[in-house]
Amino acid sequence: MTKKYIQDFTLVDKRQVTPACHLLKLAPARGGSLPTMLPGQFVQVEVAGSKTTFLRRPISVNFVDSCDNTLWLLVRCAGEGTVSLVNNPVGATVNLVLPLGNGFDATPGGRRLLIGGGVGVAPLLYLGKVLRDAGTSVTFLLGARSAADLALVEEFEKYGSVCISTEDGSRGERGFVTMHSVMNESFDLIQCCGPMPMMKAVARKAREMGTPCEVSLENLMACGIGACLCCVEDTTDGGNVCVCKEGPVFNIDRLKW
Amino acid sequence: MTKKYIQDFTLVDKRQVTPACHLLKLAPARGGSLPTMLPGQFVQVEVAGSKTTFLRRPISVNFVDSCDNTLWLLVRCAGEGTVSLVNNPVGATVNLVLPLGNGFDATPGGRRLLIGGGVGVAPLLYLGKVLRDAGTSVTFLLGARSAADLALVEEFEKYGSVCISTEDGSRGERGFVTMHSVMNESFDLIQCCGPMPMMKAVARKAREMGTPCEVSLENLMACGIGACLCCVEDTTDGGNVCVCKEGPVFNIDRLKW
Amino acid sequence: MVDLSVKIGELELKNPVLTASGTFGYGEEFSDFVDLSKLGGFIVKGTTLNHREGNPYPRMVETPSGMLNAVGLQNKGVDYFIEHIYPRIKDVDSRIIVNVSGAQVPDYVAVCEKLAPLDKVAAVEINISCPNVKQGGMAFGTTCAGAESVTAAVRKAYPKTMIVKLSPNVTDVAEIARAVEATGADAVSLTNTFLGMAINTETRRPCLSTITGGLSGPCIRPIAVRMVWQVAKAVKVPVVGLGGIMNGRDAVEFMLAGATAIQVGTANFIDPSVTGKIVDYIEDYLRRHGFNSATQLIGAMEA
Amino acid sequence: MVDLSVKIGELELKNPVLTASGTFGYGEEFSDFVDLSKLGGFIVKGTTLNHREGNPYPRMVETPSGMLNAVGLQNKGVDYFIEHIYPRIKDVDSRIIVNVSGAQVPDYVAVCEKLAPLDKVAAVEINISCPNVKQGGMAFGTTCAGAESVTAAVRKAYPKTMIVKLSPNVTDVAEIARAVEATGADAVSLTNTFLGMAINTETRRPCLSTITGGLSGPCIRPIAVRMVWQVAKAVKVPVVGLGGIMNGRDAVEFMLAGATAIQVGTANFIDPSVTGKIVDYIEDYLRRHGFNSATQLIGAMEA
Repeated sequence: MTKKYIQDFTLVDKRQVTPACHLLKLAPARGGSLPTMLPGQFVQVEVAGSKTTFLRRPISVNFVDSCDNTLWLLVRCAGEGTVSLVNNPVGATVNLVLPLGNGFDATPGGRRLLIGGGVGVAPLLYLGKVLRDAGTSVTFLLGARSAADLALVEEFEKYGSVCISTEDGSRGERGFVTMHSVMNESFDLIQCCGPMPMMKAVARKAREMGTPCEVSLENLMACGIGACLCCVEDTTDGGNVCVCKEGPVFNIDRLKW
Repeated sequence: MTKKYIQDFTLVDKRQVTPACHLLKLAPARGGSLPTMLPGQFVQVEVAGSKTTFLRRPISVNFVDSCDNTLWLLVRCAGEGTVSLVNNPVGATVNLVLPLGNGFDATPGGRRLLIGGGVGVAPLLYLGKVLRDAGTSVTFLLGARSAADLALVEEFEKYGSVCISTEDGSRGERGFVTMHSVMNESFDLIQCCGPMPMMKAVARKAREMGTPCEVSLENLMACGIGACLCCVEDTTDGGNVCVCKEGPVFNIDRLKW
Repeated sequence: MVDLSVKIGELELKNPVLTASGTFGYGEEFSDFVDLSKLGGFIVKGTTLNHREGNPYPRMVETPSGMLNAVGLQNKGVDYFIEHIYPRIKDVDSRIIVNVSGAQVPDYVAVCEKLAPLDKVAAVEINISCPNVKQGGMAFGTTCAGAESVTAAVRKAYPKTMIVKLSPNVTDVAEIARAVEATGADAVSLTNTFLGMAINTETRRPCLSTITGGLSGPCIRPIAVRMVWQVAKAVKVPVVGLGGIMNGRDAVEFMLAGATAIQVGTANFIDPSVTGKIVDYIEDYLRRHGFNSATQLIGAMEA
Repeated sequence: MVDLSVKIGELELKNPVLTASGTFGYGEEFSDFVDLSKLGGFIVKGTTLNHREGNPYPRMVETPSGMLNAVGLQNKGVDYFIEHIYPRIKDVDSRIIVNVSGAQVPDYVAVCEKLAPLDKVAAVEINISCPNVKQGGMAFGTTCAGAESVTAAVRKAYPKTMIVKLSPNVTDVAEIARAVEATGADAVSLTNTFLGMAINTETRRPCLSTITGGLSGPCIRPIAVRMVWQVAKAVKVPVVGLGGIMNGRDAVEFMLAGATAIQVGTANFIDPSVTGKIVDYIEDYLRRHGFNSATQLIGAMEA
């Protein structure tokens, strides 16, 4: 298990990448190198400037840029907490608890299909990078409502071949990711993050194809470190387990859907 | 009674004037002229960006600049609410309820001594301006711990003669305002705003000298418009009255101190 | 076209939005900020038989997402209200409800008898839950016997709509609600404030002159919503919900929990124009969700 | 040199800072953030006779300055604790207190009998106030008779320090406190969470799978401080105060109100290192205010 830290970061760069999503780049406020983080892990972000936000907000690790020592977070404005977070000016201090959770299977080898939907594409960028660096062939399948909602496509292209599905057909193939032609190819492992209905559809498809599949859950959580037992998922083997600790990534064989 | 408004303002200028105080200049967010405000009235400022601040913060009208259509607020960082308020960047929107309270006696004529201590000097600037414009001779007596804590002296000098007391003698006469030599001169009305001990000392002195005296109270308040009955002062004539509505300015004859 | 009107016993309200006693003065204080005729009604502050000076200053302290108050029913008494205040407010095109408090049962009765003849006072809200007075107040509201004694006596003396305001500082609020329903209340309103306190750790002194006070604001809303839900299941009379309603969403939450009408309290201190916005929100909410009447929201939570 | 130590009955704590059950796991989850040996002690999560799966998801919703939870005492049972968890944590240089829950009195007794032989379990905290279980839990904590039945039975079976954790969902918490003191409690801790609920107004469904849950966080601190103050005046045994303590100032506030020790709960979710900071704050506070012992703070509010 990776060591956890509570640490101040400085917001060094901020960019809106889709109508709903902002990319935040954070560097350790007191310098020093970033903690070791695994693809699929997440951080708990403190939201200082919002009257109505009490708890931290869990945000998955989008990318770890060892060149400029920054942690990337792709943040979707979902409520007052995340809005207040992306409204931080560059230079602001943001407190994080990190890294949290288990992460995706990043063992090299085989053909990988990484499927992301909406802001769910976030953790797949770092995963793809780590896999590609280890010589594993990576195919990304990115889904969104329309072309404008696709985040960081140019970044994904650096680490693998990119397939795209949009519901309105404005880019890539029209329809849901599960309807994309690449789903007919064979893969050794599918790793997926996105809206629940999409992940369930992907899980169904993976079972049909007999392809192993991991999904990243985002159950509502308070602590993020396995103490409050609020974010539980009912598993086939362990009953209610903490998504923040035994997850957020689960092999679909452990899930009851 | 002046008509009250709830209105968005834009922070157009911000300047730290003492180690503890910032001067904020606000203009109506949607343009238009400022509401009519009387010297000694106050505004209720909404604090948006602080987790721990629930209520508005009452801040007295420091100055109304009809030339550039700005309302000046002199804000002392006293807690998380006021700190969050002064941390607003220029351009930020600030919601105000205004103007509130009765204000000082601004009837022209006679010799006035306006005594302010610390951030309490704030309402005296606009009062002095209004009196001077009406041809009334104004003497300011400004008190502070030391020279560095004196706010806006150059502004006060525009509207009357300025006397200064500092506790450490670093500027003007050493000691408390009540020890200042100008207190030996005769005035028709003393108008005072500052820390409670100072106002009580001034009131005592005024009674000795038989000079009429008004003080501006800052009892803790919630609504600012006479609804919650939290900010009451026990008066000789009316029992518990709302400082936010019948005050904040009281003739010392009405007070039980 | 959606119908916002609701009924509290015999009393028809143009919409479910009322103002909570002690947070809206006599309405006049808010006329610069909100069109009073837009409100379902307003509940004027706690009125007693005789003039009361209330508690000494300090009476208020800010708390996380709320505030403690210890005003102690400061008011000039019912006769002053009838002679000086009622004439000023009686022509407002909205419902006027008077909140009534007393130290003993006969006080409540006497005040209600004096109010009964006033045409434009549509109802009384009997406060058996004020945490800030030594005698009476909450004492009546924390036992069934106490609640019944006040309710039964006022019922005999007051013919119009009687709402009884319940205290949240009890083990079983549904039991108290059933008791006042059985003794003649036309409706119950809840919750009043929660008994709380705060200490200034630097001076080591209590923040309030009375040590304890009443906690209000969004901080206690989850408890108030739960109590409204429990009471709405326990009684047949309408429930008026309040406790930390800051906006239209919160108002709808109380109605879904079972409230027929709602009261806006502490929020008036932060946005004096909020009540009008809440009326607009409810109308818009009904449209968005395909309802044609506010009454369809009452208890519409799908458990 | 200030002395931070306090005593809960026979139990000496190196300082007054404990962690609240269900918010600090078994301590291990926090070892990356705080030196456990710095704490007065930690209270491990609610332990029952048998394994419990707890309530279905969703179990949590954020509220103004707080949160509602409906975990429902998920735990692997006392035997699993003794075999697998106790060996891992027993050598921590701090006090281990086990929170015990049950559906019936014999459950509490059986769990405490199994815990009694464990050298490093310094005390039990008897939870008669869990709002999130159907049987037992809060049912015992809301009547004197219920509270007495559990306390008396456990007292016979458990020789070491017994703390009884009280429910705030009552009319008169002091009365319950006196009842458990009279039946053998060495200390009382309060408050457990407040029964609350929240509704998603867009889906019109409750936010929690169980509809109601326990409200915690700074939102309820003023009520908890008031209850601690009332109980500290009513009983002679030590009072352990909790309810929305977010920082050192809040901890001091509870001690001034009468608490001998305090528990940090929900704050651990927001700053997992907060407990260490609170210990430092108390030490600094004592210095600043010229005290030489933490015991001087207990009930030191000057009314």
